Amino acid sequence: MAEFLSLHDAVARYVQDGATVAMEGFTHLIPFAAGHEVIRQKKRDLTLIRMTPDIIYDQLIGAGCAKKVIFSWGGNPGVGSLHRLRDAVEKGWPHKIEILEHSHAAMACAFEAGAAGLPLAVFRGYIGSELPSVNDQIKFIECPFTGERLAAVPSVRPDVSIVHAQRADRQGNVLVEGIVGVQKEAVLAAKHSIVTVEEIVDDLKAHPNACVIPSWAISAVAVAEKGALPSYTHGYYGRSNRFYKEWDVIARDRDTFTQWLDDNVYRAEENA
Amino acid sequence: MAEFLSLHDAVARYVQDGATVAMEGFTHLIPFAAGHEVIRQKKRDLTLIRMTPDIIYDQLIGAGCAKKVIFSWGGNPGVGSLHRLRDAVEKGWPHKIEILEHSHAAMACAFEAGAAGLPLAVFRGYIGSELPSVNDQIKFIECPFTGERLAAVPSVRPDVSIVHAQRADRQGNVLVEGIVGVQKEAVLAAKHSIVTVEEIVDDLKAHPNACVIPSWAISAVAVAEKGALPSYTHGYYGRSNRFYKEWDVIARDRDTFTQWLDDNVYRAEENA
Amino acid sequence: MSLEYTASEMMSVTAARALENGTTCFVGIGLPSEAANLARLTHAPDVVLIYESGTLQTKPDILPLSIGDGELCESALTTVAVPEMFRYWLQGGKVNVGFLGTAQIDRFANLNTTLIGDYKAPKVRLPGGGGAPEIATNAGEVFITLKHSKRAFVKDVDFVTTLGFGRDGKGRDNVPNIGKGPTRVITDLCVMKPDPETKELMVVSLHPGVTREEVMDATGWEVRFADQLESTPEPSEKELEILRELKARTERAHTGE
Amino acid sequence: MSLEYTASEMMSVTAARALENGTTCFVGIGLPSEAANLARLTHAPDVVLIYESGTLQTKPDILPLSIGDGELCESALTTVAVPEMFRYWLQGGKVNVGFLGTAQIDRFANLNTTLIGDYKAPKVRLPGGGGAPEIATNAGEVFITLKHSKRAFVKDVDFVTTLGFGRDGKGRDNVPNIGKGPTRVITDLCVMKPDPETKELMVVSLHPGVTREEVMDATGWEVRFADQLESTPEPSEKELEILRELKARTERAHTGE
Repeated sequence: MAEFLSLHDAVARYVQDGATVAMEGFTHLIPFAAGHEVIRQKKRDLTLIRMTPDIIYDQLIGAGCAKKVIFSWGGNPGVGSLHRLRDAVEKGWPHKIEILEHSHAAMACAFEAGAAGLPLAVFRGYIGSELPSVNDQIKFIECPFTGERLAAVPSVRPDVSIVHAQRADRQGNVLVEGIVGVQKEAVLAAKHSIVTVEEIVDDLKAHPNACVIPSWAISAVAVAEKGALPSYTHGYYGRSNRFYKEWDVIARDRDTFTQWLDDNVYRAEENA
Repeated sequence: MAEFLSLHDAVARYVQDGATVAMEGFTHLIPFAAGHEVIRQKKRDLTLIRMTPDIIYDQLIGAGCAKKVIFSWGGNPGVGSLHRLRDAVEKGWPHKIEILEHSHAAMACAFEAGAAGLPLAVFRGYIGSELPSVNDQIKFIECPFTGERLAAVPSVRPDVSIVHAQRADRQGNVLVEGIVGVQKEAVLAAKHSIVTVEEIVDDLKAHPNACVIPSWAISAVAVAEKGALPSYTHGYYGRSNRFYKEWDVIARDRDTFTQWLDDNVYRAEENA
Repeated sequence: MSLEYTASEMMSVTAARALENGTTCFVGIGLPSEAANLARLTHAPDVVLIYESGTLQTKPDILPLSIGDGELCESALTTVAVPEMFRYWLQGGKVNVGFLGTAQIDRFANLNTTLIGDYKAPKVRLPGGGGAPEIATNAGEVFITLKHSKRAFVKDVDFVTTLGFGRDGKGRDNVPNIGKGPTRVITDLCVMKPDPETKELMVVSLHPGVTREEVMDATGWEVRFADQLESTPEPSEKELEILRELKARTERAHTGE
Repeated sequence: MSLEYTASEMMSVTAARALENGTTCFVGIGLPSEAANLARLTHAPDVVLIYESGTLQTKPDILPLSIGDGELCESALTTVAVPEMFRYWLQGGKVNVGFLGTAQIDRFANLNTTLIGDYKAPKVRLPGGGGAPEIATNAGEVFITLKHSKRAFVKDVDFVTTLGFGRDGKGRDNVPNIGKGPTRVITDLCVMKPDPETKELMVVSLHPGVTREEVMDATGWEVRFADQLESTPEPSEKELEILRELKARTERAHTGE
């Protein structure tokens, strides 16, 4: 059964220095509040996994939390580069980070395989791509029935996955709705999981085949109202496309970024 | 785009003698009306695939439509044996049929792999089971990352899949709700597909993550009101558990069965 | 105590008691389903029941006749596709206990639901494996419940559909990512557990009024009894009442259309 | 005709026209998304648009800024999980056309969205592969649209993120279960198609007012022109009007909160 914890306590308990962490959300439902809590608690040497590391991972990287990033598309969606990611990769600020990159299909299958308890994902991929030459975790197997050569990647099995969702009921069962991404897979694949939600309700009011993650498959549920902003929560609030555009300016410069972090993340703790 | 056809025309066009056919429905939404149409049209030498061949396959086998059955659990759920299946396997009536049997996990993964366009499914299965000794389609592969031995089976890719669903909209998009089984996978894995529905509506009224099969992934949609009886359609009518129990008596004896078939399937054509 | 109850009721109550509150249980149809729901309605209100039809955390008011009755979906937390059920929930390691029935079981708790006789020319063709082969290996542990008889309890099953501990008792040794396997077998006569060393099933508890001879007569091998043989506690009045109501509700529902 | 339009508009309209009505198109964000939605709002009302965020058959009223804007889900037939999107819908062979943008493209239509320079010490780190590597191989065929420049159109890409026809033009030969690959590239200057034999991209159509020299100057290899070089038809008034309205609606929506 999921335990109801404050976001502070959930992050303190489950995100250890050196851990492999997946904060998921495919544009939608990105767990910004939880990411900021990880920054505030100055977690270090994290291996950050995420299909689309957007500005939350840019912030974590710039804040010095990351040792390694495993990803398949690292940009500010519709805007451009992740300047903090680039600065770390290209110039080693605040320190050098390792990257391991995949395609979306590979990572989506790797999350699926992780949720399915398998050590590997098999798919038809990476044909003609040079990514296998820079990622030694991409291998190929031969189908024993047809002889076809298929790609294989290790499944994703994070120490802890963190996702945001619409709501939980009082037992800690969680409803995810809209663009569900790989969030359920991330939770099921992980040793521990934290789900932040907009609210706790008496009844999820879910339809028969809704994406509901049962309480007993989650470690901790924490309320984080507007916890996905500047990303969005379907049915609650929209995406701040404006902030995503502004981020391009904020993140371009180390000082502006550091100032922003001070004002909006570190100092937010004092008000919490 | 799916074509709207009568059930007669859909079966006549897409179910060829000798075809590999998957009629799916995991207890719920079993396409009985379509199965009866296949019997009436005297299709022969079919390879019938289905996780849980229950009494619709018993009827098809007894009527002489089947050459081979690929399955993972062949019984009358909660009641007992499929007497027509047993009579064919044990005594060759009306003719000998071949069987190829799997476990549910294997077939569920094989349908998934078929929908995913893969030649094989990889899963952790058949450990210690003697099924691999009687099914040469079960192989084992070694994970290139961990060395773990995992089971592999060929994906399911039927010539035609037939499923029943709640409703279609006027474009032929189909909503499946409740116990969805492997129906979507069966449709996506097949070269052709027939979906029977209770009704055609203006608006599916589906929630954002509903199990909707788009029109362009279906060959034909046919209206078959109460098309799942004696199975059931969530939201429309319940399961006739009584008929499932009665079937045990009907199917036990060749003559009773033949009479039932005449009265309830062959003659039903005349009334159609 | 002088409660009246049948051997079947004794079996169901004992099987139900095996399930601890809060356990996540992958439920087979028939006797396991009866026991699991009785557990839920008595001492284990928070037991989580999963059926292979895709129904997660279901709370049926009546026992399902089939593994996919509408009742299971309507009372479930949510219902997932069958591939997801086997991949994420069973193989993904979310199931503590797999609760199975069987047609045949042998001394190493291997299960046969495939056929009696020879595979090429079966005397009796049974329904087949269904979910059992992977439930038995992917669940944390396995409970088995069935009626005791010499036809069912054989020295060696005709066919190992589903692994207990293999034909030599070593079938799980050194296999990675495998569950503990059958940890108890509950019948209408007794409770059996595998010997920690040899994995051969032995009787650990006799139901009230049952003799060793009765068990030996109903078992197809020279069955051993634990040194500390226990007497299975009787059903309580409340358990019997709830079980009987459940079965009566079920009977009423299933004889209607 | 003396309509006023920009080179960008010419590119979008030409890219849109490439999509036939009824096509199922896996849409990349940015220029492909603009073109695909313009197609849907003009000559191809039944084009089916799929975005990798899981949104199936979506009909956004404004162009999404990201691949997962709420608008895409709200106007979709249904939204599936991302693993399903890549497994069932893309790899499962349901996509006729993959519509991609890119940072770099070479003469064999290989795409680079990984980096400029050396992998270990990149000059510019780009976002990475995303969905493109498997869209390009699993879709029936691939359309590519991007602005023409010498930086983008290079003889050999620094890194093959996504297969066009390989570094020698033979990258798809004898590969089972692979799509046709890039069949056209639409830029702000021209339309290119692979030579049927060598697979090298050649110019098949020049946009109105564009000279061969302009294309040559903006292309990083000695680009060839088809013998039957065509002139791309101009945008219609209606296409321009619909495109401009779409972009204005989008701009208004994205500058709000």
